[in-house]
Amino acid sequence: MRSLTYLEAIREGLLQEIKRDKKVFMLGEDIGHFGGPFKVTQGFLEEFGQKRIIDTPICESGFIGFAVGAALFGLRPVVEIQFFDFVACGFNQIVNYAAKCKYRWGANVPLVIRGPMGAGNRAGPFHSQSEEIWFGHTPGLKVVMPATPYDAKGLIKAAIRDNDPVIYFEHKNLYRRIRGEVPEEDYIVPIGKAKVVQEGKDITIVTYGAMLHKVLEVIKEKELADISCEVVDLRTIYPLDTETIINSVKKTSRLLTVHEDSKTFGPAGEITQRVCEYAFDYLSAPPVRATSIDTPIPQSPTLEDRYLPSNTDIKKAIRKILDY
Amino acid sequence: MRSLTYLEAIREGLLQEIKRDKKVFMLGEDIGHFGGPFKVTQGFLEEFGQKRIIDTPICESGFIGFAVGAALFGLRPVVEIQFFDFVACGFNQIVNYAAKCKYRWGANVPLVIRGPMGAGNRAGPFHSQSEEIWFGHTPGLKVVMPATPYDAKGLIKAAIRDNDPVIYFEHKNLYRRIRGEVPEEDYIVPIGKAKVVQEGKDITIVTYGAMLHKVLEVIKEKELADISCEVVDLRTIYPLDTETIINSVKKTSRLLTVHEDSKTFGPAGEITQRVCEYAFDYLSAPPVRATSIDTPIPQSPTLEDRYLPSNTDIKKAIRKILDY
Amino acid sequence: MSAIKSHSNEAAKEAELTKKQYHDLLYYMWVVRKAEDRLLVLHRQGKLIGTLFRCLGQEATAVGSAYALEPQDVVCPMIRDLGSIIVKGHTIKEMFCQYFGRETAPTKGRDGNHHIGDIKKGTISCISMMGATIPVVAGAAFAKQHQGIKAVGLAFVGDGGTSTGDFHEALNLASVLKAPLILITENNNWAYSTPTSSQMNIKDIAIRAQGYGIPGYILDGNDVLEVYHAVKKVRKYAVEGNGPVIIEVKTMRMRGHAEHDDFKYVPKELLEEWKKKDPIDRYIKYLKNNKLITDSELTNLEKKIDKEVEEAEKFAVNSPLPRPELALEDVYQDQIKPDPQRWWEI
Amino acid sequence: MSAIKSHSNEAAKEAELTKKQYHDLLYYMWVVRKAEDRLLVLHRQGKLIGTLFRCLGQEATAVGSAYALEPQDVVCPMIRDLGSIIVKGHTIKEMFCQYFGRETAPTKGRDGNHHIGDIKKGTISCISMMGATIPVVAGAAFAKQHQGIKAVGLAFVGDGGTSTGDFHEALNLASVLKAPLILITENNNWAYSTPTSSQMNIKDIAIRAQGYGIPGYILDGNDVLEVYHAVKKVRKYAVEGNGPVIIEVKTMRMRGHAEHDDFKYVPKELLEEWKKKDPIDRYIKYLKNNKLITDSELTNLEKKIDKEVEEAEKFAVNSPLPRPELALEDVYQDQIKPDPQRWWEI
Ligand SMILES: Cc1ncc(C[n+]2csc(CCOP(=O)(O)OP(=O)(O)O)c2C)c(N)n1
Ligand SMILES: Cc1ncc(C[n+]2csc(CCOP(=O)(O)OP(=O)(O)O)c2C)c(N)n1
Ligand SMILES: [Mg+2]
Ligand SMILES: [Mg+2]
Repeated sequence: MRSLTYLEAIREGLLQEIKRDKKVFMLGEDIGHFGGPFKVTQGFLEEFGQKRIIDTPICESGFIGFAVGAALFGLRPVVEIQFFDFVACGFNQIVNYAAKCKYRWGANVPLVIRGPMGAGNRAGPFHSQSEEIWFGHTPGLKVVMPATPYDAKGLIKAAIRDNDPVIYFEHKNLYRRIRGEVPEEDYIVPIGKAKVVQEGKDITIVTYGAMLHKVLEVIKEKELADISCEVVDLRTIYPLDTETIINSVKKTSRLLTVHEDSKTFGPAGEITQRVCEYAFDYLSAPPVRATSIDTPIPQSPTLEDRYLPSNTDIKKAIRKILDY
Repeated sequence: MRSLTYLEAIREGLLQEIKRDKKVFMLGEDIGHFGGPFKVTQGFLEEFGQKRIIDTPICESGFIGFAVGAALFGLRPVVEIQFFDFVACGFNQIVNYAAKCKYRWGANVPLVIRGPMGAGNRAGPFHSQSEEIWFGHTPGLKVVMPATPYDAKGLIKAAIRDNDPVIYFEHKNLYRRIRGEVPEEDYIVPIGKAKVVQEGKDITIVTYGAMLHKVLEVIKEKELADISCEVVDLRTIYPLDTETIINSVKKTSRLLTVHEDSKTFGPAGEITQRVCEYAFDYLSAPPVRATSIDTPIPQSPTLEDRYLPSNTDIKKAIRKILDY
Repeated sequence: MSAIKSHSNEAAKEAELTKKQYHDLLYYMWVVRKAEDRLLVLHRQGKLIGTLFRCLGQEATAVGSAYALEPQDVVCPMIRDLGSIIVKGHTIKEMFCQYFGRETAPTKGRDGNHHIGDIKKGTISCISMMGATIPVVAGAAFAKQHQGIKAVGLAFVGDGGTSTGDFHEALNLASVLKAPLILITENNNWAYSTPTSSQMNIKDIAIRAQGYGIPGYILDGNDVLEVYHAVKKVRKYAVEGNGPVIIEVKTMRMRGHAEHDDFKYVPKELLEEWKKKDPIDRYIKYLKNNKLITDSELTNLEKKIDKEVEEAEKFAVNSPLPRPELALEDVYQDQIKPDPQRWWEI
Repeated sequence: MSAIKSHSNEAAKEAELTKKQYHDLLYYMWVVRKAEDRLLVLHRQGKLIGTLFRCLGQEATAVGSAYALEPQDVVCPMIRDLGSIIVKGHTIKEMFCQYFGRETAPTKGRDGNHHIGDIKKGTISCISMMGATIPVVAGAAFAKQHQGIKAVGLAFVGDGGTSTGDFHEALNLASVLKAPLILITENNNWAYSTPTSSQMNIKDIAIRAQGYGIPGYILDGNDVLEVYHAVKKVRKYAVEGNGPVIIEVKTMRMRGHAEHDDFKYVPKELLEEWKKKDPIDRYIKYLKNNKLITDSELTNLEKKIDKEVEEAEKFAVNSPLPRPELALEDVYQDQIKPDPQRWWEI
């Protein structure tokens, strides 16, 4: 099968959806002629015209609100946040307007908010953040974060067809680094379904986004050759696929959550909590986590590397759980 | 000793600090002559004048940013958010400006952002929210939420004297409902210290804010007379007082977290995660939670009551843990 | 067309209305007034859920503007604009159910007061955050046009709400994208307890139109015909792809911010002065003077309204409070497998 | 004083500067230019951390405005305003350390490029979010005045940044509170790839001053003396409690948004036209014509700058990368008991 980069897969998903449904349109800063800083939308304006690919002024709150209005009245907007860090400037529109329409007055908001997030590119505190908790903890939103080209395409298509507001996180560090097989045809990856990426029997490692690749790399290291790891890629942050996680932990009896987001009140707590609620008696070691540290995201390589969970960190965690 | 309401205790703390330190000033909407919708600042303008008590236009981002600037250059601003729900409109200034100054360029931001939060008043989706996760998960901020008049006064004073940005949540449902002994003298309650409000040996119940009172009420019910509950009031959400929680769980071997915030990715996960990390071997039942549900906050009584964790919910949880 | 224009009373004579139209305008203003008068009593009796927001003295703006629209147009009210959505087909009955927090209310008791909307009626629910609905309405109007429907969006904002970032972002964005937005800024002298002079350093909000390269108008917000005709006119402008328009209405909030607010901070004389400009009294006088309504028509109209209000109350009172399980439903359109909420029920 | 005034070149002759002052202005513009020229080479060699932001062609605005301030004043640069903080006492050496991500950099490698500030110098670090620093600078200036210090705050914003809610909220708030804010809006024709015509529907940003009841000026942003004298003048106005001022400078971004951007979307002719208005070339010509600098003074100045740049690079290159443990420090001023970060280390 064809192999595409993560970025190409997102592009293809977007392109197919814009072609398929004339209600779909995109808006954001510099997405037109310029194609966005990462060139995700390059050529879109030329192909679909100014009515479908709209460059906006710098006003996250304004254009997110604008997209909500358009979603309420028959369109399916896909908003690009140039870097997801800037979404903080449009926060109210998402958490108070988009998220609550359906519940309050029955109006559904088929809106996708997408853009690059994540660290690893030496891009500093304002171009690297993980924001899944802000949105994952806001009822009314769905939150997805693909780790592979296949899922990236399938999830952007699912997000656009979904009738609720979906936050679609693209990990910028994967854009050109990760390649994988992607069918040309139309397919979706359902929102709310995690995936067992690798089967194993000794420990369940729950992760997602860029960390999936780090985990897959680490568990191949010689030092861990004696350990059989099962790796679960969440793919969707909310709604969380409890079933897949629990089934895996019931099998392995051990849980490590690895995430790039910072530690305290980060995603791991919820995974651990659910495992305690549904599978406590299966646990033979404490469910633990390897995460980034509780600081803003520093830019310089030595610092950013210390910020992120390292290969060694993950290895030590696995080993300590197994030795428990 | 004198007994004050929760609201009076906050007032007294504010008053004493404004008098004590002429760098302290307040700003927000309608805090002057009007004294705010709950009258927390009534009479302040008359006593301290327009230079210290400043009414602003409706611009949360603007006046929070303004306060950050003032904090950087020698003042100690106390910002009132009329209802904490509206802080979403000034979110970026808090999470990206205030929270990151110290780390990035060494400038400390002695800023307090305070106001009413929380449900129970039939005030609907936009005047009832719990937002501690957004801020507790943002490194660089401190987050406190007093449950008693004593702590309310001690923590507002600690927050104002603190040299970092502090989010100070006042539970509006406690303002006039809860009374307690409050010394007139100057004292502080240190940020970062939880409190064992009631000692017990069978189960640790970790909670904070309005839920503390619900928990204290529930455990007095006859049906639970046979159970000895230890109740921990977090008081500070970040930094979390792991030690107090862990010591308690080591004693009781059981954990229930009760919070008003919604469930998924809510505060309970972090408590459970830490208990797993530090005291897994002491647990004789799964660490679980009783929380609000994953929805916006409905207004009508029957719905809001269903939204919040009920007395019955808490009782059932305690019983099931004990029967485990 | 980008200078500020003071729209004079001449406009009222621009086009004659039919008698039914004249009467409609009165009906809408009056039904809102009378419904709220009754709700005030109920509020004092402690029977309502949440506080009560009144339009008292400002009914002409919401009613006159919405009445100038076409069915395909979109409206989102702010605090004082209940009249606008009543014109668009919402009912007093719905409002009573909202204030009584009943399952029969448009929000099923999940939200309160005038926080309602209905896509089919072309109404958008506001949220409490000031300014937030302006970009939403711009986007809604844009969507209509995008689908080939000649429609505009009518949004409202208070003098206080004009200080928000969303006001600015929405107007600039709508201007650049030529979204057909009509924004009525209601300068009613107060934002909660804050006088307009502490809200902004300008006398006329409409001057801000110049900063967006769009037309700005100033109107007497208590004159329903002036508002009607002005909106009729700017609607034509906006719908033809010329982009947004700001209309500032001068009016006065005649009670507190909401009914828990005793508005002691408002000078008595100001209230007395504006009482004389009451939009309903004035309009009835106008109709009578111009022989557009007879005494018996007036009596009949009042009776009809009283009956409607009475029935609305009865319906709401007799409606059930929401079943608790409704708290858990409708968070999403595409149902997702709901989590068991309680561990002890697993 | 609230109409828009086009500040003419006459101003430049208002007050004579000392020779040292004339030379200072050149020095600051030139050292920024030459430092960035060198950084560009290093960036192409892949030696820098993060992308490179240039002020090319816009040096006059930042330098002229900051040079007009007093030591107690506060400044916060945006993307093109490195010159302003160099005037306030930051150094090229610091900038090289920032771009090399070294521990010796003002942010210790935690942040990059011109994201630096120093309370003692009266400089505020900007953040990436456009517009966000405007209220912060207003508050900083307010704090100074509150403490009895006669100071102003100088903030910058791009044409793109004027579309943000913070621009509006800050100006309105500063106007109401009479905060001594000088806001320079740099209309350099582009916001990343977006031309000003797609950013706003007006020609002159300064017209927005009217919406806040404050003075607005339009200047030639490439004329360092014009900027200097104008800021000197409005500083007097602001510091005396009259509130904020907007200055719009017309200028041109002469490269891409940052160095990863090939700015193909910018018409060649526009670049050529503006090349002729290069602020440094123009100013040198002016100094020479007016016999304010000799050839040898010029050569010496250039040598001095070249040496400074060379030494800055050397210092940065020889500085260590940050020790990893620095990632964990300084999140708070009042140290809180740090959590052990890793469970496996407990
Ligand atoms: C973003 C935001 N901040 C604060 C509030 C609290 N608040 C509710 S109404 C109000 C005053 C509104 O005044 P105005 O916009 O003039 O409308 P009016 O009530 O006069 O019609 C305030 C401050 C809010 N609703 N939203
Ligand atoms: C709130 C926000 N949204 C988006 C961006 C991404 N961004 C960075 S610079 C830029 C363009 C800035 O243009 P302008 O304000 O004109 O400044 P200039 O680069 O021309 O000096 C954009 C869109 C940002 N930094 N902040
Ligand atoms: Mg008002
Ligand atoms: Mg620009």
